[in-house]
Amino acid sequence: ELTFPSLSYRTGPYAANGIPFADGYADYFAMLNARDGGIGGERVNLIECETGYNTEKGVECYEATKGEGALLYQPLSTGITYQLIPRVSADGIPMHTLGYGRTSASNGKVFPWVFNYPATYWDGASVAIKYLLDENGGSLEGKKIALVYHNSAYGKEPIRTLSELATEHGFELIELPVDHPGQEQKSQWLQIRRERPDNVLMWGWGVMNQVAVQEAANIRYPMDQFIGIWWSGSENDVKPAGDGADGYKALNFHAVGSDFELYDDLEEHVWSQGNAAGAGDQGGTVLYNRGLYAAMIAAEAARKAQEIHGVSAITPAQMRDGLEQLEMTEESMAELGLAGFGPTFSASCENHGGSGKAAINQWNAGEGRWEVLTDYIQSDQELIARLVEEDSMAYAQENNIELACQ
Amino acid sequence: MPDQLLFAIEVTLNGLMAGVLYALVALGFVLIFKASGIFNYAQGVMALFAALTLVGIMEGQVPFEHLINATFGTEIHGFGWEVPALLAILLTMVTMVLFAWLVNWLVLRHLVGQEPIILFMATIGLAYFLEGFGDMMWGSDIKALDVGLPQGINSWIDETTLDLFGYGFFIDNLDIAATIIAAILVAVLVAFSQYTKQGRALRAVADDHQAALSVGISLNFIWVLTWSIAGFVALVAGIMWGTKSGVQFSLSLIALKALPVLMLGGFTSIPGAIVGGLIIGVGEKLFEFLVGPLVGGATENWFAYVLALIFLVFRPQGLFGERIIERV
Amino acid sequence: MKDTADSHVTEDGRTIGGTLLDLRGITLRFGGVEAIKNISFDIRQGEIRAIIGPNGAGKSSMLNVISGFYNPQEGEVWFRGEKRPAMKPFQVARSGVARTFQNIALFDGMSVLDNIMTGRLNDMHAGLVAQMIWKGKAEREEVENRARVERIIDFLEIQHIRKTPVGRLPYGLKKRVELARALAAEPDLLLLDEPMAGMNVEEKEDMSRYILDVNDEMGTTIALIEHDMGVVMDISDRVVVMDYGRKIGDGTPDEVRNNPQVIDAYLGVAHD
Amino acid sequence: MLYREAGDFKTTYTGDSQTFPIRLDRWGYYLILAVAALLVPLIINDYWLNAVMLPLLIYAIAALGLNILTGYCGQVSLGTGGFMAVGAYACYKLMTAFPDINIAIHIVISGFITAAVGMLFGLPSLRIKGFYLAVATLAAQFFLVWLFNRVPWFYNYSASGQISAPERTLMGFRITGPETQAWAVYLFCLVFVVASAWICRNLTRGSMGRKWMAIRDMDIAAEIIGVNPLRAKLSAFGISSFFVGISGALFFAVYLGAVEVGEVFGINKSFLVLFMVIIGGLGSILGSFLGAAFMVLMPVLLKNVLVGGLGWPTDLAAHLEFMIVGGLIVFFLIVEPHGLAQLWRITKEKLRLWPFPH
Amino acid sequence: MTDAATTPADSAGTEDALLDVRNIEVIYNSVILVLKGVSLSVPKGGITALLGGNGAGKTTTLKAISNLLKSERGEVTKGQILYRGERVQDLLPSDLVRRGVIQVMEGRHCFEHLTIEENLMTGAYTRGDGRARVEEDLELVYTYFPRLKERRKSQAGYTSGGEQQMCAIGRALMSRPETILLDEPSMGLAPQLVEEIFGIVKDLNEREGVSFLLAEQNTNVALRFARRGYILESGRVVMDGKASDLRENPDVKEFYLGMSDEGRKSFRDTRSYRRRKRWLA
Ligand SMILES: Nc1ncnc2c1ncn2[C@@H]1O[C@H](COP(=O)(O)OP(=O)(O)OP(=O)(O)O)[C@@H](O)[C@H]1O
Ligand SMILES: Nc1ncnc2c1ncn2[C@@H]1O[C@H](COP(=O)(O)OP(=O)(O)OP(=O)(O)O)[C@@H](O)[C@H]1O
Ligand SMILES: [Mg+2]
Ligand SMILES: [Mg+2]
Repeated sequence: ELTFPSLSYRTGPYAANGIPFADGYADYFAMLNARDGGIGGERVNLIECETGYNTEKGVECYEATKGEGALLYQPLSTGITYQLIPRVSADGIPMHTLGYGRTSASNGKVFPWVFNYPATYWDGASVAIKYLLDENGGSLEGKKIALVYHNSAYGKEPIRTLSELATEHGFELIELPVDHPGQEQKSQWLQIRRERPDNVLMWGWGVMNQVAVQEAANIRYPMDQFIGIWWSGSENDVKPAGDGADGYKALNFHAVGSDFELYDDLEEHVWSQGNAAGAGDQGGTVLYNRGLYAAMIAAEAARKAQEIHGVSAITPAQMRDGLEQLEMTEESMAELGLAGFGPTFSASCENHGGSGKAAINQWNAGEGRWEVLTDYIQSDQELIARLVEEDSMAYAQENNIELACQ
Repeated sequence: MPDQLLFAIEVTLNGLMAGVLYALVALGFVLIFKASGIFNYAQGVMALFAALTLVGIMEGQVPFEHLINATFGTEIHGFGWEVPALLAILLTMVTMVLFAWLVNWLVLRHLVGQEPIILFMATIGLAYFLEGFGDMMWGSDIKALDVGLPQGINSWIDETTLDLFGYGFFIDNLDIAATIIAAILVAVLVAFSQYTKQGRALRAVADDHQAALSVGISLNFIWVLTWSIAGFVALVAGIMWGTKSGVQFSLSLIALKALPVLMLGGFTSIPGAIVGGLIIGVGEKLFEFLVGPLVGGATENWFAYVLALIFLVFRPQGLFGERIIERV
Repeated sequence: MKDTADSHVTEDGRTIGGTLLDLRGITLRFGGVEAIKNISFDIRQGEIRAIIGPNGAGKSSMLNVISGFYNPQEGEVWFRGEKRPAMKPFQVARSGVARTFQNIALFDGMSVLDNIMTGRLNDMHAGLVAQMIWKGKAEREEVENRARVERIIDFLEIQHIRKTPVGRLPYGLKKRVELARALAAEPDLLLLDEPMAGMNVEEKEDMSRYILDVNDEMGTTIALIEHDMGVVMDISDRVVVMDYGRKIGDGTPDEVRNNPQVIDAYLGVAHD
Repeated sequence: MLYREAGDFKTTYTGDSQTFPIRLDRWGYYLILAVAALLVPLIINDYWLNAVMLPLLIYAIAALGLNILTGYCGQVSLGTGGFMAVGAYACYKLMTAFPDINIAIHIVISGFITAAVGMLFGLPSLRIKGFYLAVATLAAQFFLVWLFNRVPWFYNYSASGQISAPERTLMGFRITGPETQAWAVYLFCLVFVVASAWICRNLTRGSMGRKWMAIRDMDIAAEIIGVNPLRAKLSAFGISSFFVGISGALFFAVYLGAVEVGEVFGINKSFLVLFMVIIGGLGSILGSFLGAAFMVLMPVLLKNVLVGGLGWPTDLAAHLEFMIVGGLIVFFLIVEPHGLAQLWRITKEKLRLWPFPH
Repeated sequence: MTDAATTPADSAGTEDALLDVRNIEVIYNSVILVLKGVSLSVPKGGITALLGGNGAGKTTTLKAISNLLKSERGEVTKGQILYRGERVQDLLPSDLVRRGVIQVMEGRHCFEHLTIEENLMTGAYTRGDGRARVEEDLELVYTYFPRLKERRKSQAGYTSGGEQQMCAIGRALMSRPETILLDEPSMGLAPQLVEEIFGIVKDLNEREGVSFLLAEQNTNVALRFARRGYILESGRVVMDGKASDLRENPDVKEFYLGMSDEGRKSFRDTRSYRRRKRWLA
């Protein structure tokens, strides 16, 4: 039996986002159990634990589940991630933070137990700028770019990268923090209206996204110049604004919609059996897909670990090896019925951050769905690597961490 | 006019409008505080609950859908009908009255004559309960709310000001609607509390439960009445904020925006809520505009409170609150 | 203190000294209401001074002025022969003035014992650290003061309710506890605002006894407001009469009782 | 007559004002202390430590602190979260600036720093009262959180603005950082809790406590009998913040290990601690513990029963948990408005009379 | 002390009793037993006095009748309270007021933040007989208490103790009650005013047939105006009878009227049985 805890939040201020992710995560494993009898013959035991996006409850969940042989944590909260980094390192249980958490944890030498592929926030920032460079004929010289961000550790993550990029490419970065929960953003958007930045980037979460999209629509900011990070790019974020949100863009590192073979399996083995997680109405939404994607990576890593170690009932340490040697290729994804679902990447002992690729999606309000606008764009690997090295080494020094991978 | 000044005016105007939205939430607090001396922590959750109910009814959701499906293995997904906004508002109102009645029957009735802090705590319990209950009843996903209120930039103002100053002002239609509704609401509520004997009874109850009982004021009646009105105000606030940001858990946090307003205007004054709202709205927007960039922004949350605090040091009962009687 | 030349001995053998408190031309206004209008009188060391007058005459306000709760717009307060500067109430209390209140002002959440102990706060000076660890001065002080308070409890015969929260007590006992609290401060000047309201004769007798004993045995000067003429006439040495903020009479009980103005405004009929 | 106090006479005033005047209480207390200090460390594991004991102990300190301010001195404060943050950040700065100094000392100093900040924010209490003050203290809450979030010096310029506790030992045992031993951490916190409770008890039974309670029950009368309101209130703010600061420091250094200020020390924390104090019983040391236990244990218990025991979906269970906790709060208030501690007191009174009804 | 049984209750009163309290027991906080079987009856159109020392349970009795105990966490655990022969224990206080029973609470419970006039007007809350009639009664109250008229625009919290007491009484009168439960009306009032208040009581009683139950410490006055009296001690009725009889009772004379055989004794001379000096030792 393979135990995967799911630290989900179906209540609290971010429940609307937590639910589809948790559903996707759970449904994928349920499907594996129903269709294949689990992974490599071992059934998957999914333990869901409600955190309510609350750090202390997250800790409680971690402590409650780690004794049950948990193989991998996916906390879906930057706050809880920070909590768990020292704990998982001490307990020797791997943690996967899919496109969130501590960016510099992608340095496997310092954080051997933490994985954050396929892309990090810094990748996101870099990809967004790259995309804008593309749009603007290769130069952002003299442009103004505003960053509207959640005034928390999460929201502040991209600032360092963006300011580096600003000096590099000669654009002006306007920082506009929004405090939790972010229901009132009048002054930020008035300022945007006045300064007329050429583009607005957003690192938001929860209600902040909806309000920002709405306010942007209200001031008639051109939506196609407004790009959100992947956590600001779900249906939840745009639907309340109705038609006003049409054209809004967001980053994403996986596919949207339900046009995949895997969905047939989900329908057949899970949904139609009445085993769908939650209310069962989230299939195909961005965050549901993200949950699926996270579960898929977990399952594939477990499979990899079984392969490497030749046992089916793997330990957390073996799971870690699987994660570290995981390789997502077009073929492997196609095999899973998820052709082209995510970027290709491979991990290594040093690199736990993946390829740093993300695509741009655009909201089509008329159709009520996200459309994929670009291929996966690769971030500026050189810059990111440098920043990661700096930050992670500082951490290593502060905490007397012996570097791995020597 | 110089650009900076025009923008400052625009910020001020928007601050005023934002203030009205805060005031709408604050009004609910004021009503209940006035009528019972209870600081109703649950007001924000009530707004959420009212908005959830409204959307639920409009979209024909089955209450406790998920619970029913989970326990009986059924597959219910809505009644499949849609209720027109006006009717839905009416039905929601009925729900809020029922809620008020239940609150009185199950909670307040048993706590007559207790200290304010105990009553405050009881409303916290209520908030907890309602938070879980609302989510369980209507689900915790985000729901778009559209009762037909206009939203977005008001083009007329934009164009007129553009002609006049060469700079178009941004005023949100929703804010204008909110202002009109708030004005009507305040006028009605002031008339009610000033010119009816119930209004006088409200204040009597807030002063001394026992004495109010002894002169024959029925606390049950007064409380059901005020909680119903507060429920209605919560519904209005819920509609406004829900239209803006979708209906979801975070809606309950708007209460935090109302507290400094309350403090500034005075806990017991209906006009105070409006004036306080305006001051807070303008103050925080202007501060963010003028000083925010120097200190790194995101000052709005704390500035409102600090502003209110400074006012209070000079007027401990808020601008319009009843004088705190200090005698021996 | 003034010289003792003008001290005298009363019939029952108490010594009345010089002026302890002198009020000169006190005027107190609340917005438009003039609660006290240019009143002067004095209280002498060791005497029992009554203040009487119809409701709303300004008696309680007068006590509030003495205890520093109100600052009069005009007039001076001379205490122990010195002009008293504007003071905060707690400073006045520390200068040796204690009082009781018309609308009982006990600390409802505390036991009777603790309430009375609050009267001794001004004589407890243990440092924070000592109090934290409950050693040394803190403990010593507590025991010492507790002993004094116990004597007052004995004296007022409230031993049986020592540990009762005061909120539960009937009105009359609350009054007694309040007196105990004021006595605990061992004041030079004790101000009593209607100490016998809401008591029956038996209880009033007790209360009068306590007041007389305090005055007699501790030499405490007492100023008291009371509506029961029997009590006032029996126990006070001198009486001030107020009406509508004005002083309409001042003198011994006998003088006051026969003052036609006083009869008119307050007594209704000549009191026996 | 299960519970007796008859025959338990005091012959000295010292005896009468001791912490547990009744023999039966005293024995019960020693028993609990013995279990907590001797038995629990032997059996405690990571789960019990991190999910139950640490939050319980640390919140109990915060609740003690807030109880001094709100329960004893009557000043309702909603700034607890902010003050805990001060404790946490002070501790972080001290730990990183003076790595060689004992962690226990850091924590105590954090308490003092918080006390100073608390007194500063307590100044308006001289004029502002009741719920106005409660809302006014939110200014402290929001301002402090903003400050720690905004000024990089506080988080040593780390990229994300998070602070994380470096590893520290006490007498050779690891107290902070990832690889700690459950029993050592537990005992470390227990010492703080017992010391805090003892100090609080001493303060509240002496003249300081009487001043606070006098201010609480009737501030004007208190002033007239000679209590300096400014000093009384400020001392309450200071001492209360001292304990709150200690709990914040422990919360950060020992319990969570890494903290993001807005999330961990947000307004919810302020409310949570206030709930503990009210539910437990205002003006009661025991109440602080009962309240903390209620608010920490109840959700864990409900979760285990509903999800673990009955197999409910986690979201329904979470919603139900909210409803039940809310319902219980209201229920307890109706049964006994003065909190669990008072409920316990009345139970004792009844036991004393038992089997007679009155 | 005289036992209740030895003074046979002249049961003539109970037949046309308006208010009948039968053997009630009251417990506070579900542990403190305060009333231990109190019975009394108030005849229609009569003035009945309830006497007793501190803590005897007078206030508790009145509150039990007007159903205000609940908010003090007290409850009537035994016995019955009948008004016009109907059980009224389970009614809400406001219903009782509608039936014409109103209580003036001990200790001047005015609404602090309301002005004196507003306070008086709340008294008319339950009335539905038109504004004009209410205004008339307001004027009447002002003629009873001219002092209130002077202060009618000031907040009750800022008026003197006696003014608040008048306000509380006036407020009760404003509801045009049929029965008034007066708890220590004379407390804190100037002697002249005490006479006046009892004058008003007598006047209302005689002219409008209002019945009174008054708890009083001022035994002297109370027994002068009342028709019947009950003496309560430690939660029990220890004596009852016609007011005139009670006035003659030697115990009542000694303990409640302060008369010794030689007539009224001075408060100065009561030291006889008091311990002294002990606390100075
Ligand atoms: N809320 C309460 N909780 C507990 N005990 C109470 C409460 N109220 C009154 N008591 C107790 O009930 C007894 C009777 O009190 P009550 O107030 O009825 O006396 P009373 O006759 O009105 O006295 P007084 O003349 O002083 O007003 C007292 O011993 C008092 O301690
Ligand atoms: N703080 C205040 N604000 C306004 N008016 C006040 C204030 N304090 C007292 N008054 C008024 O001043 C007058 C005198 O009040 P005070 O309390 O001194 O009367 P009193 O002589 O004690 O009467 P009583 O015998 O009724 O207690 C009253 O008319 C009262 O309404
Ligand atoms: Mg007075
Ligand atoms: Mg009484």
